Amino acid sequence: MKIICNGEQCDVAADTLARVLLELGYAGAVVATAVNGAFVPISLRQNTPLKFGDAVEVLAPMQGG
Amino acid sequence: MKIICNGEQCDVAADTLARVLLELGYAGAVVATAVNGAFVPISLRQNTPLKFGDAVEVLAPMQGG
Amino acid sequence: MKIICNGEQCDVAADTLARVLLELGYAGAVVATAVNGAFVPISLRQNTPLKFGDAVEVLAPMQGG
Amino acid sequence: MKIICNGEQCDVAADTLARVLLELGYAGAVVATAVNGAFVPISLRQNTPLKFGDAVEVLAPMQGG
Amino acid sequence: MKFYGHEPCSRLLLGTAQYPSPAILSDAIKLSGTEIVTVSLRRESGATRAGQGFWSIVRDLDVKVLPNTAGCHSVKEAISTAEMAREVFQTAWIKLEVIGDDDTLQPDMFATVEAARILISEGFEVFPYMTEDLVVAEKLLQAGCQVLMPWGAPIGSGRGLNNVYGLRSLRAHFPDVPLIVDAGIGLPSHAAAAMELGYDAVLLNTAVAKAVDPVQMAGAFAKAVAAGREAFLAGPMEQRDMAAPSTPLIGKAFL
Amino acid sequence: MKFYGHEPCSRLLLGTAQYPSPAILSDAIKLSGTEIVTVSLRRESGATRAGQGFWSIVRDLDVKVLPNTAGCHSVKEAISTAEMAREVFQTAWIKLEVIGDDDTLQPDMFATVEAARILISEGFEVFPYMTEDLVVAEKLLQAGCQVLMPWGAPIGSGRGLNNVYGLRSLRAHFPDVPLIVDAGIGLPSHAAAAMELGYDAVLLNTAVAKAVDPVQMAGAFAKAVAAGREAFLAGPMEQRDMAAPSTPLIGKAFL
Amino acid sequence: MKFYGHEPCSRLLLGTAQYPSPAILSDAIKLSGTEIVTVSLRRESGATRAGQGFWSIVRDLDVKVLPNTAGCHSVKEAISTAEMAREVFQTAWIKLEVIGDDDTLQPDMFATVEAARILISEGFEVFPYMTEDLVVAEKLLQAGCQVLMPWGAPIGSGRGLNNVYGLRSLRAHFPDVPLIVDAGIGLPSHAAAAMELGYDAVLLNTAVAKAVDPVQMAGAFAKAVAAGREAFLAGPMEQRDMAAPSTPLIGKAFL
Amino acid sequence: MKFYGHEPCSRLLLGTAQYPSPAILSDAIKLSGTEIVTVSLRRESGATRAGQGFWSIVRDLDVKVLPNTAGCHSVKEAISTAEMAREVFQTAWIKLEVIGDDDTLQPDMFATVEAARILISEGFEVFPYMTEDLVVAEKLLQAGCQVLMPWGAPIGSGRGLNNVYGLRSLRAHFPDVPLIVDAGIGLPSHAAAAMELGYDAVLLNTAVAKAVDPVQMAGAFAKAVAAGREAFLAGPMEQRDMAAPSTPLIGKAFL
Repeated sequence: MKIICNGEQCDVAADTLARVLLELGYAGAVVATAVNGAFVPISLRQNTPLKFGDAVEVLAPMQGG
Repeated sequence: MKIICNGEQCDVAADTLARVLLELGYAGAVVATAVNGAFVPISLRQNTPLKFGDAVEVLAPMQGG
Repeated sequence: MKIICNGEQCDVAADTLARVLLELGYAGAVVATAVNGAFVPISLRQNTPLKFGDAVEVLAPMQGG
Repeated sequence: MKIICNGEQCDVAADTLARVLLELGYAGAVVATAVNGAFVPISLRQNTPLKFGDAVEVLAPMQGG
Repeated sequence: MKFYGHEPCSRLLLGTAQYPSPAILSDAIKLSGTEIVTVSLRRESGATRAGQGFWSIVRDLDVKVLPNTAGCHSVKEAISTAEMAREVFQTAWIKLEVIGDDDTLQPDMFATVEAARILISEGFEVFPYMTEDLVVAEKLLQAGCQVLMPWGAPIGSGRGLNNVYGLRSLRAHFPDVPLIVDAGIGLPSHAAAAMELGYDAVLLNTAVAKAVDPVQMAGAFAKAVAAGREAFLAGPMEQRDMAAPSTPLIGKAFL
Repeated sequence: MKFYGHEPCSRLLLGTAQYPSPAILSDAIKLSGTEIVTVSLRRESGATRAGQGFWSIVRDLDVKVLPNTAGCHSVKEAISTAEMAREVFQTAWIKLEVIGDDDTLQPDMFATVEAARILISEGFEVFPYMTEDLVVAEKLLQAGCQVLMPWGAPIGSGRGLNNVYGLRSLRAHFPDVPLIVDAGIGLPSHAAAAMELGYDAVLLNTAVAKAVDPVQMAGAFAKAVAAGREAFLAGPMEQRDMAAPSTPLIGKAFL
Repeated sequence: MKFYGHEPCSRLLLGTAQYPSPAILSDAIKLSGTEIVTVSLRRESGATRAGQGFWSIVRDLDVKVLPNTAGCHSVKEAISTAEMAREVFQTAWIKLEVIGDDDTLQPDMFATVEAARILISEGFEVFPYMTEDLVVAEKLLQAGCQVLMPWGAPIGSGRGLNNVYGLRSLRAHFPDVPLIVDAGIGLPSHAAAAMELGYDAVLLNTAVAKAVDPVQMAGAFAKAVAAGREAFLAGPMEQRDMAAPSTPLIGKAFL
Repeated sequence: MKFYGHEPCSRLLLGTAQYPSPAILSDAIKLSGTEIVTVSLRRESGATRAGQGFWSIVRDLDVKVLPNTAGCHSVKEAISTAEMAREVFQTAWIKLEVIGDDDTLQPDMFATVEAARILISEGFEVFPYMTEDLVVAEKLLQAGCQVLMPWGAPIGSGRGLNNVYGLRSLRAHFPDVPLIVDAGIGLPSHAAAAMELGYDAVLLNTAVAKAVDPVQMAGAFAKAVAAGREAFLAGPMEQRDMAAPSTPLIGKAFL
């Protein structure tokens, strides 16, 4: 299924946020997620289905001023 | 009838804004008026009744920065 | 005779400051003169002999701040 | 004998700088001396006679910026 | 430069307050060549009718008046004041001032933007007194303001330009908007500096009215504003860190 | 204010160097109303005789000339140059400049004081270019100088007044001596500020000559100098830390 | 001084961006004695997982982290970013930054106040990046902010304190509110000056990270901030216009 | 950096005058880590012998003393004072101060240069108090001075650095000469700024002695001087006119 992850097209097999994260290599990573601009806490990733064209953001700690 | 004009108590006989202005010595004066905080244009003074306790403001041009 | 005029070598026939000025094209020019670093006023140009190697400065009005 | 010490008149019995210093209470004090505006080093105090009206300066360490 | 279609020759706007006498006020305004003066509305006594006298003096000056909402602390106050001013002074112009702090007389930009929106919808031509905030400027323009009046320093302080960097940024961001430095100017050199930054005009009051000789000071400011404007147009030299001889070195004599 | 008995109307003195063309030089001087211009002496070629043309242009301006000793690094050089200038320009006036450092063109005050003594003994009327040093000022006055010309900033830098405190002190110490801020001025606001400090005049060159439009800039400086002078005479308001409403609070409506 | 109940010993807060290497970042933070550092959230690649490495470095520093909403231009963006930051960094602290202009990175105070209200209602402890606007400050406090962070100058400009007067007014109006000068600091003397004004702390990044030797510069800023704070507490002398001999005149010899 | 062969660790020199008490003087000096203090010579009374007590306090501090010629107005006075100081304090060091004006305590550079020549010929190691004049500096070096001490502002004024441009030029012209900013410093940020300009040390007195808490202020200055020095060595960032995001834009989420 085609979704957008961090601004880039990607084709994923999984259909929940949690599984997509695993599929895309985020296993065990300290990241926060948003779907279509709205924050999705860890607790809801399991039950957050993804559908064609959803925009997923996966963010991690980075340098900041 | 007791009203408040420019912050001071005054006792007037007249009961419309237009007549009160005459009574209080504003005949022919270049002034703008407000009743209870709302602007009353010249055109409406005639038909603006005043009742006990109304707060009338009569303002004229003054120095300004 | 070789002298230095305004920093440049030049060979002149005349042997007084006044004549050298004429020879070098300063006839009628508004200029002030110095020989070997010392001011020579107009009144003395006639009687100021020049010898080999003398340094003559011929200055005129110029832009200044 | 009347001399001036640190700007004030004083009457002293002694007639050398060294003895005058003792007489005026500077025994053992860390001070530098001048007579009539000229520095007199310790080594010369003994042999520095004072005469009527001499101006003696006796200076010690003080706060400074 | 036009203020809502009006194009004055003079780029100096003056307030009418605090002068030693009406005569001095008139002379100062005349000598300054000012074509726009600020005025206010205050309570008139039916007995003394002081305002009537002041008004006839101003009318005789034959200048455009820019009524202000000085002293207003709320949107409602400012709007009622503006409405009354429009009737009395027969002009759609209003210098919108909504004060947010009494020590610095800093404007409340939230209230000012809101009041500007309402007044413009009522047909007013608003001259908003503002800080040098770029975002506020954008909002006032969106609200329909066609002139902006950032402060130089607090009203009556005479400190000049407290935030030159901020004023320069504002000018750079809105090259085509008429910008007037309003308030805080204390000396002609301050006014000239504002104009050299590219501001379109300067509005002041205390620096002239409270001078020992207000009339002469009015003339001084008129010249300074013109000087700053002409310097801006003439294209100033670049500032340098090192010296550069003005008199040519070439041709220097050896003496 | 008199410079050795001469009392000009204009308090702006201009240099004649670095203009794009003789025509622009003339127009700038004329528009500025300047009555005193600085000139120098340089080597003349018998072939081209360039100086003769320049001189006729300056003569046509019908202004007083103040010859300088620009570029001189020694007392001897300065004196010979002054003597030659006096003959050529037919004036006892000399702007005495003895440079001590080439990066800042800072004057050598030791050499300047010595040269001033000698020149004055020879009958010159000396305009010494100096730093803001109070002791140097005292020595120059003792030497017989009747005018002092402290720098604002290095020649040609356009930085304005580098040491306002020093210039203010100098003015305060010598209230009756004609003081001219010479060099470093970059903008009309700088010139106005110098005059507001109580200086008697301003001398500049690069800021006008190197402007994109020198003529217009000359006019701008003329206005700024007059503005600063008038402000000084008019007695400016006191600067305040807090705001003070210009529009009266009393009589404000309750709306 | 407490930031939402937390009382650091060090009054210097540092950003973590732009350092030449992670090692230099760590050394700079350690040497500075900083106890609070700012961080951000950025897109993580499942392949490189760069953020994971950065995060472990920061965790090893054993300091409190203050996540920012840098680069956000809308309330919505800022809020989503804050929510994500809270989960990742396990802290209610958020440095709220809503940019209104890209050249100066000036904050949009309208959006910042609105976002602050929402975030505080969601339980965040907000550190708002703001201008020196007094009315904005009041609104942020009413919204529930317990710390304010006015800018010194635009982010990364290193210009120091552009509006000292404005910063002094802000301090005077809110004597009991923790105030941090955030952004624009370029030199330790700037940081010391901010603390001398009575500010509670200073937050900076570029001035340390972009120094030739960031570690040494971090140490320099730590000392300067402490110096400025101690000077504020020690009660500085009054500035004077005239000189006053430090060495006593009394008792001076006559030589 | 060496002062006539002596290399102190601390770059802060302190005066010993105007402290509330000897105990506070001692504590301030100790806390500051200062290794060089200035002292003077004044008339001693045979009765009270006040100077003896002061001297024992200073000796106990175990620091180097730099005697001054404060208050001297002539070469002769300064030389006699220096000679007396050398005997009393057993040091060849002398802070040469020849005052030329009493309102600003500006040094007389003519007399100072002359006195320096004589004193150096007598074997003194001279620390001349001077203006920022480049030519004077050159003459003092030629006279044999190995340290220069330009003023920041008039003694006791606490104004900081009146002429930053002049001080920067002086530093640039004499990169290898030990330069100490002496006098005028009022706040630690002033001292830090002087060190950031590349000055080797700072000498002050009033700013510490007249603080409400001199001991704490002494510590503040010690930190500020170290901070400024480290910043100079660490190579500060370039100041910019526009903002530059510290937090990376790349990788910013779309929310």
